[in-house]
Order: sequence, then C-alpha cells, then structure tokens
Amino acid sequence: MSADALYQEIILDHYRRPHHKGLRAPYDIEVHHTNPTCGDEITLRVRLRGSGDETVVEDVSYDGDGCSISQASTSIMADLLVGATVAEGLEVEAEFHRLMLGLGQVAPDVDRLADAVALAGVARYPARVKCALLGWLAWKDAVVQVLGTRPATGEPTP
Amino acid sequence: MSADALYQEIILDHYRRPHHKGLRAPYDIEVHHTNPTCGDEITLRVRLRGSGDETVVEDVSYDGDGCSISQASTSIMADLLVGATVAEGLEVEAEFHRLMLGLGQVAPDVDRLADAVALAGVARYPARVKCALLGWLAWKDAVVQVLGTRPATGEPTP
Amino acid sequence: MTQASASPGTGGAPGYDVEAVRKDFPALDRLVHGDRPLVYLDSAATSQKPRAVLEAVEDFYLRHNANVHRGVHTLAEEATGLYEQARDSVARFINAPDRDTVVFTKNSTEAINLVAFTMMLADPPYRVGPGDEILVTEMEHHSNLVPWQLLAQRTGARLRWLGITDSGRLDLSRLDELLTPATTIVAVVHVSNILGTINPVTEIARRAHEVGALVLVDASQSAPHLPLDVSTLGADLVAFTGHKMCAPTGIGVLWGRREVLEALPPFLGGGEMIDTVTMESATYAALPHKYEAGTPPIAEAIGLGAAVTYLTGVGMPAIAAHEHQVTAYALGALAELPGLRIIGPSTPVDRGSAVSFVMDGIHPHDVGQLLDFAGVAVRVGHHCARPVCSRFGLPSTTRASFGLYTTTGEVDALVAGLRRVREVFG
Amino acid sequence: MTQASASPGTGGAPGYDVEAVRKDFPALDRLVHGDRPLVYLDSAATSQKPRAVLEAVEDFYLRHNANVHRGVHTLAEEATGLYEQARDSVARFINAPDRDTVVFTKNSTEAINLVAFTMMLADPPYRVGPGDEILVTEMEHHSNLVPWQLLAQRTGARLRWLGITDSGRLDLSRLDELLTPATTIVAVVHVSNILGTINPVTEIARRAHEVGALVLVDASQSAPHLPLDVSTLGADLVAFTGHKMCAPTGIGVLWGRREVLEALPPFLGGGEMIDTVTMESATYAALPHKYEAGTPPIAEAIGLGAAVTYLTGVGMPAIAAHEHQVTAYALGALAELPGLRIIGPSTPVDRGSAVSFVMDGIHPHDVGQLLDFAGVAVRVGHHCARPVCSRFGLPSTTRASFGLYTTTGEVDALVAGLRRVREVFG
Ligand SMILES: Cc1ncc(COP(=O)(O)O)c(C=O)c1O
Ligand SMILES: Cc1ncc(COP(=O)(O)O)c(C=O)c1O
Repeated sequence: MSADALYQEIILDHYRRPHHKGLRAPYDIEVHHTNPTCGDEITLRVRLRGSGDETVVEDVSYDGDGCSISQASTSIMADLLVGATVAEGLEVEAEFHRLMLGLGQVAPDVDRLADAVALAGVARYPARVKCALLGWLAWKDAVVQVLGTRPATGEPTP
Repeated sequence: MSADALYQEIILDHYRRPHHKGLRAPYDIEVHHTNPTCGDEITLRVRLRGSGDETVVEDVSYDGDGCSISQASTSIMADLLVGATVAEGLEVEAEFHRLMLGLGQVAPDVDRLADAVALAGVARYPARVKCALLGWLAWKDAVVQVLGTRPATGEPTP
Repeated sequence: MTQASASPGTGGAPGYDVEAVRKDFPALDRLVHGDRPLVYLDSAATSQKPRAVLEAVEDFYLRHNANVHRGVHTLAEEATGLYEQARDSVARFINAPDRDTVVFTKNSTEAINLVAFTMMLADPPYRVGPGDEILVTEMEHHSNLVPWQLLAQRTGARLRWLGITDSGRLDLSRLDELLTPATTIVAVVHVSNILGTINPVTEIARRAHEVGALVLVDASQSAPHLPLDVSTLGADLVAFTGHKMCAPTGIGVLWGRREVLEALPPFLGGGEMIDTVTMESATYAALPHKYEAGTPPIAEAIGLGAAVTYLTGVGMPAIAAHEHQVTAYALGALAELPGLRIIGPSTPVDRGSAVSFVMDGIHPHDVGQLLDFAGVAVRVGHHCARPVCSRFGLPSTTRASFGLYTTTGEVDALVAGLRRVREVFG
Repeated sequence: MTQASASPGTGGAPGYDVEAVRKDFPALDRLVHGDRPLVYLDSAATSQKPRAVLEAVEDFYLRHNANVHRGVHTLAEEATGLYEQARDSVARFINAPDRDTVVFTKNSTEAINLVAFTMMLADPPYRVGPGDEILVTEMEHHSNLVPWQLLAQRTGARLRWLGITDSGRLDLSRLDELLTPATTIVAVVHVSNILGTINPVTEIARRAHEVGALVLVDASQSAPHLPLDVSTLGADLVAFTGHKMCAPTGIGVLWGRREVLEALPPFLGGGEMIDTVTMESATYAALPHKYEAGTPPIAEAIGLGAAVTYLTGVGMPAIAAHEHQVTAYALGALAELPGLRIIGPSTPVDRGSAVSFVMDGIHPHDVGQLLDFAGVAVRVGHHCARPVCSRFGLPSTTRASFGLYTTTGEVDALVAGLRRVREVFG
C-alpha cells in the first residue's frame, strides 16, 4: 500500500474543505466523543424532521479536532446523512463499520457508501480505524439518545 | 566431576557414623540454626574451658537433620574443634568458609582442614554450599554469643 | 510443529509419538557431567521449550520489534497485531468466551496477587475487610497462599483452609463448615505441584458460589498438562504461567469473568492502562488493558501464543493421556523400590504428572545430587509448598515430574538412578 | 559485540563507528512497504536488540533452561548462576555498591508501583497516609504519575507537582514551597520521554532529603542513553526498564538503598520471596529475593545482563556523545522546516535524544503515517505523558527518538519525509 492509496485526493479534499462543518442550531441532540489515545474529539449535532419510519436527517453539524482521516470521514458521513432517513443513516453506519473492521479483506458497498469508499484503505491500519470511526460512533450514539428521548411513534421535533 | 569425587568415602563414613553427635550437658551455649530452603536444621552446644586466649573447646555436641554433606561437615567440624582453642576454631571456620565460597577455584589448606578437605568438591555446587556450612555457621554464632555473655578477660566456666 | 502421529512411541499412550515430540525440543539433547544424556524430570518447575516458540520470539525481535499500541508505523502495527493475536490464541486454548478477559501478567504469582490486591481495594461485594473469610487449602503453592495471608493481615480478614488426607487428597469433609456467608474468596489449586493431586475444583466452586464467594483456581500445573476449559470449570478467576507450558519465562495469564474483572479496581498504574490522564486523576482503559500497566512482556506473550498453538497441535487430550500413562508406569516402578514412599496419591487416578517421594534414611538433597550425576534432573526441597511437607512431617521431598516429551525410558533411568543411590547410602 | 572503534562513523561523535554498531542490530536491515529501508526513530518507545542479547537468550533456552534457586541438578545450578550473574552485570552497569539492592521486576512500571504499594503498607517513616504529600512533576510518564495518584487516593495523601516552563524545563522556582516536612516521597523523571529534558535530579534529591523525603528517579530514558551511577545520583530508589536499553521485553529493575528496601514491607507474595511458611504466616527472604515473588523473568534478566555488557562494550560515554551529536544535528535541521515547532528544549543542552514537534495544520497521525510510507518510524500521540501535551495545549505530538545506532543520514530521511508531508497537506 502506498501513501496515495490511503490519502486519496478525495480524502484530502474533504479534509481541506469539510462539508457541513460548524455547529448550527436548532438541533435535537448534541453528543461529544473523544479518542483518548490520540486526543481527537468531535462535537456532533443532529436535527431530525418527521416521525417514525419517515424520520429524516435534516441537518448534521459538527466541530472538532483530528487527523485528516477522522475529519474527512466525518465530512463524508455528513454528506451521506443529510436528507437520508434515520434508518438509512444507521444502515450506512453499519456498512461503514463492517468495512473498517474488515482488515482490508471486505469489499465496500460502493452504491451505499459513495465517497466513503475512499476510506477503505484505512481498514488495513488498525491504529487508524478508530480515527475513521470517531464521527460515525458519535452519529450512532446521537440516534440512540434521541430515539430514547422521543416517543418511538414520533412526535415531530418541536 | 563425578559422584565419587563429591561423595568421598570419608564423607559417607562421617555421615554413617557421626562423631560427637548427640546433645550433652553441661554446656555454655546452645544455638539452633536452620536452612529454610531445604528444611535442614541443627542444634549445637559448645562447652568451653579456660579463659582469654587460652580458652579451649572442651566439647561440641549436636543434633539435627540434614543431608550427608551437612551431617558429615558437622561431624568433621566437631573433630577439629574439640581440644582446639577458640581462636583456632574460628580460624579453621574462616578457612573452611573461604574454601566453600571459592567455586572450586580455591586450594584447600590441608594441614589446617584435615578431613574437611574431603568437602572441597562441594564448592562447585552453590546449592549445596549452605548444607556444608550449616554446622559451621552455628559454631561461629555460638562463639559470638558466648563471648558476648562472658567477660572478655574470662572467668572460667562455672 | 509435530502432530501426534499414529506411529508407536516409546511407551506412553498408543498413537502418541513421543520421539517426534522430543525432536521439537532442542534442550533435550543436552549432555550433562560430560557424557550423560539429560533426563529432564523437572517439568513441574519449568518446561523445556519447543523450537516453534523460540522461533516465534526470535522472529519478533528480528523483524517486528516495536512497542505495542498507539503506534502508526509498520513495526508498531505488526507488533500490536502479533501481541493481540497471542491473546486470541490463549483465549481459544482455554476456551474463554471473551478474548478481552485474558489478561497478560508476568507469571501466575502476579496474576494471583493482582486479585488479592484488588480485592483489598475493591468496593463491596468483592472488598475483603475485617470479619471476611478467605478459604484456601493446605495444598497450595506459596504463590497461592502467601498473597492471601498478606491480604488477611492487611485487611483483618480471617484465613481458613481445607486440610489434606493421608493419601494426599483434599479433605472435603469440613467444606460445608468452612464455607460461610463471610467467605469472600476461595483460592484453590487445580493440580498440586508437589502431591500431583487433581482437585475437584468444579464441585468446590459450585459450593463456594452457593455462599456467594468468588473462586480463584490456580491452574499453573493443569494448563500445561490437561485440556483446560474455563467456560465449564466453574471458576471466576483462573491463573497460570507460561514457562511451565512451553512458553518463555516472564509471562502469565489471569483469566476472569468479565463482570468480576470489570468490578475490581485497577492494580498497577501506568502507561497503557489509562483512558485519559490529568495531573489530578485518571480514568482507566477497558479490559484487558486496565490490568496491563506499562510495556507488557510483548515477545513473551507472542511466545506463549506460539506455545499454546504448539500444544494444541500435539493435542491436549493426547498429551494428558500420554502423561497419564507415563505417570502410571512411574508409580508402578517406584512402588517396587524398597524404602521408598510416595507422598501423594499412589495410584494414577485423578492425578497429574508430578510424583514426590522420600527414601528411608536418605536425604532428598543426596538423592537429587546423585541422580544428577547420572544425568537425571529432579527437584528436591519443599517445592514452594512447605505446609504440605509439614503436613507429612517431612522437611522436604524428591520430586520427579513429567511432560509431553517424557518417555518411560526416562522413568527407567530414574529408577536405575535410585537403585544406585541406595547402593551408595546403604 | 562491537567495541567503538577509531574509524570515522556516519556523522555522530568522532571516533564512534555507528555503522559497526548497526551491524549488531539485525532488525535495522528490515525493509517496510515493499522496498523502503527502515529508518527506526522510535527508540524511546523501545530499542532494537543486538545479536549478542538474542544469542544469550537463545543459549539459555537451548542449553541451560531450568527454574532458578533451590535446584541441585546441573541445569538448575547453571540457570541460577546465569540469572545471578545478570544481577551482577546490572549492578556494575549502574555502579550499585551492593548487588543485592538490584531487584528484577517486569518493567519500570512495576518497579515504581512496587514502591507506591509498599509505601502504602509500610511502617513510619515510610508509610504514606492522610496529610502526607507526594511530589511529582508535570513531566512524568503516566507510569510515574498514575501510581502516585492511586497512592494518594488510596491513602488520603495529597499529590503535588512541579510545573514545566515554556521552554520545556522543570520549573524549580516553587520547589522550596512544594517541599515540606509532609513530603514523604519525591518521584521525578530523569530524562523526559516526550520533551527530552534532562532534569537536575541530584539537586532535587539534595533538597528533598533536607525535608526528609525519599526520592525515586525514573531512569527509564536515561539508563539506555547516559552513564548512570546510582552511587552519586542522590536518589534512594531508581527504576528502569530493559526493553528500552537493548534487552528483551518483560524485564525491569528497581534499585534502592539497602536501608530503604529493607524497611519497606514485601509487595507480591509467593514462591522465592519467603524464608519459611506455615499455613498462618510466613517470614520473608532477604534482599533481593524479598521482592522477587514467583518465577522471575529468567531469560529476560539474562538478556538484560547481556544488554548492559554490550552497552558497556560500546561505552556509555561514547553512546551519550554520539546521541548528543545526532540530537544537535536533528534540532538544527528541524528548526529549518517552516511551520514546525519543537516541543521541549530547542537546544541540545541538558537534553536527551527524544525530539517532539508539531507541524502547523497537520495532525501528528498524518505526519506519522506519511513518514511510515517513506520507511521512517516515529511515534505520534501523547507518549504516555498527556499532562505534558495539555500543558502545551496540544492533543498530541510527533516524536523522533534516537539511539546508539541512529545516524545523521536517518535524520536527513526524517527531514525529507517531513518536507513531503508538507507537500501533501499543503
Ligand atoms: C520516562 C518513562 N518512564 C516510564 C516508562 C515505562 O516503562 P515500561 O513501560 O517499560 O514500564 C517509560 C516508557 O514507556 C518512560 O519513557
Ligand atoms: C501450583 C503452582 N502455583 C503457582 C506457581 C507459581 O508460578 P510462577 O512461579 O510462574 O508464578 C507454581 C509454580 O511455580 C505452581 O506449581
């Protein structure tokens, strides 16, 4: 594996010009995750719309510190989440997680992961996998928390 | 080194028929020493006669448990001590100790050590050195204790 | 590595090719006292090492040596991978349901002390304090006795123990009386290193759990010799040590149920065991790192991984069967020597492969020394189980102990050596 | 083994033949990412091992492997002899007046925890209790910080610390204020693993002794790099770790003044550390065995003995001079890179061979990863000294660290790699 294969142009682009970055209001839930071994951190806000199966991610905003992999991964994730249903958002998280833990042996689902496919190479670097997952774990946590605090049948966000 | 060189006939003789063995009274001092790693133990009694530089070992009696090396070594020691002055007894102890710690590189003083020369081979077996020394350390300890309790100018033993 | 093949070995269990196994252990070719082939009957003290283990360690140092965790460079990733794979191998070897419950220590002794210290510092219900009771047995190795004595002294708890019968078995008749609601922990040896007895630890654990006690099993002498399955053993905590099971020195294992290891507080503080640190305080890493402060014995863990892989390749059931047969053969042969008394079970039933004995009128030191001149390496002394010697009124014993590479021919050499000892000492 | 010869080396100190030294370290020939020669700049995490050490360990396992102490058979005598000779070698290496004050542990971390735990359990004056104070510094590795935090929490003592100046030195201005009659122990790092600072430990010890405190020096990063003389250092206790000084993993050392080690109570309980044992209680062995419970890391200690013999052969003053020169060269070359900031002393005065830095706008993970692709192995993160990172407002740094085998050519490779990192990340 070479530097270029890990640091694909698409990753560097997201890192240099992250999408959806910056914290915005209103939001339904804010979570804060850290990666104590490398000091990386993220604050993630999620704004939902609709209810039940129809719940859609209206906005994802975030701020934080981290390496190019974690920053690009979060930026790519935000692109994938905004406009998707929560269910779709969880599915893509599951798919991405599977890819990251596959030690480079798992073929990515290109349709579903879109730009996130560029991160496939990270799976071969166990020490970097947690960088790539930082934002995604925050997302999953946010969903668990917000669905825990909102009735499952779902009143619309006030 | 062979078994015969370590277990010389003279050692086996002392082991089978130890000299001066058994505890006798009267005595000036009794000491008890153990070798915790192998469970060996000895009780040693010393009876002195005379005073000052003239103090002579009148009797050495002992009882205990131990391997052939420790038993034979004590028997040989008793032979050397009985009738000697305390000063001579300490000298022979020093000489024997030097031999034992010499890792087989030290030539024994045959005149002074007499039968104890048969134990020279033990010095090559660090784990057995403490067996050979058990009785001797008890002797040295006994002298230190008894000279500590008797005036240095030396009243004769009552 | 050697798979047990179908060709007949020298004695031992049918189908077990002990000569092929022996070829994997270069140290067995050693000569002592000039020209005497080494007859190594001291495996209970430490085992010899197969080439596969030495090669795994050497390969690590020659190609992958780096500190583990947190590195992004190639060697650090490789070292981390090898170290954590070793944990996976050990988890499989003991059938641990959860690899994160396998904690690497430096030996059994540290593993046991880890539990004793953390129980001193724990919250209830695991905290040991005044009025609590600790139950051990008279058969323990000092490493599973002294930590509990110290714990009792340091906390005001009371140390109690199960005795030993004349035939060298645990005396379970007082078990119900000794197990009380005050019992916080029962620490018991699986296979005695001095008597050879295999103890009914599953039954003891069942009854200990009825009174709510934790159960620690010292598997130092079982892991190398018998199939060990922590998922059915019944213990909450299991300790064993690498150097007795074909691995390097400097590595041991504490396995524990996740719930217990999570509830106990950290032991040693330092690098690797933390989550985040400020000057005032720290939070602690998840299992297993919580208990692995500092740079771990990396090469040694990798060696242990290779060792359990090797043992699994030969087959633990096959090893157990082979050793059983060698032990039975030895018990039979020793019984015929006049003036020799076995200390411990004299039949091969529920019995490991350590055989202690005394010879009338001949001190164990002399027995051991004369055997050594004949090339036969046995251990003499109290074998770090002095209370067992005291129980039998002995200062010490001679112990022959066998391993996967021991042959009945070596037992014959022992017996011949003992005959010669008798000749010399009459 | 290589003696430093008079032929010119690649950079470094005059007369030091670094290429000859490198030939002793087979791992340095490794290629990574296909065809990239390894440039190993991570010696502060762990050193590579010279062939002499690997051979000493292998020779032990192939020819002398047995458990130590108490054996009368040939291998046991040989193993014991080799193990105790290793202690002699280490005693000579640190100029310890008394070989029995050299205690083998599994690493520095255990050595430091041994002191922290035994001070919790000691009698006065060494006992740490409520109201007592423990003085550390903000520059400590977690292994010399967390044990003292835990000791403070467990005993009610108060943890205090010396800060760090902007230039990466210990701020001694408050030393007199922080040292009080309540100070029971001062624990201070000799050479910082993250900043590279060499601390004035002799002066600190002198002042600590005036208030009656014990002084522990964490010499993990000095023992491998500088002549270390415990007889003049001023410390009461010194900890260091084998794997950073050319020895195997799994071995460390606690040296202590006899009086202190004798006064502190036992730590781990078990085999080898006892004198005699009954079921109720035990008496303890004399130093050093009192602190060496269980089967020690035998092969690892023998490896450490070979390592210090190797280092002495090359010459610690020559190694220190060589590393000083490489460090000076690196500080100069790094200073020329735009947007790179050294964290720690920027001149080679009173400075060890670890150099931490950050690059504007580029995360250390990315720096480390891209360097790795170029074959350059550096460490990134908080280097187990998170409070130092916090002090400088950083989540992490990149650290290049040098050893006796590092060349200025390798520093050039680092600098070239960093230029390429800047190209990629702009
Ligand atoms: C300054 C310092 N102290 C302590 C340690 C801990 O050493 P070990 O992890 O070998 O216990 C290290 C290295 O990790 C260190 O650099
Ligand atoms: C039954 C038993 N428990 C514990 C130990 C201690 O093992 P280690 O010395 O490797 O810590 C031993 C062996 O020495 C043993 O035989």
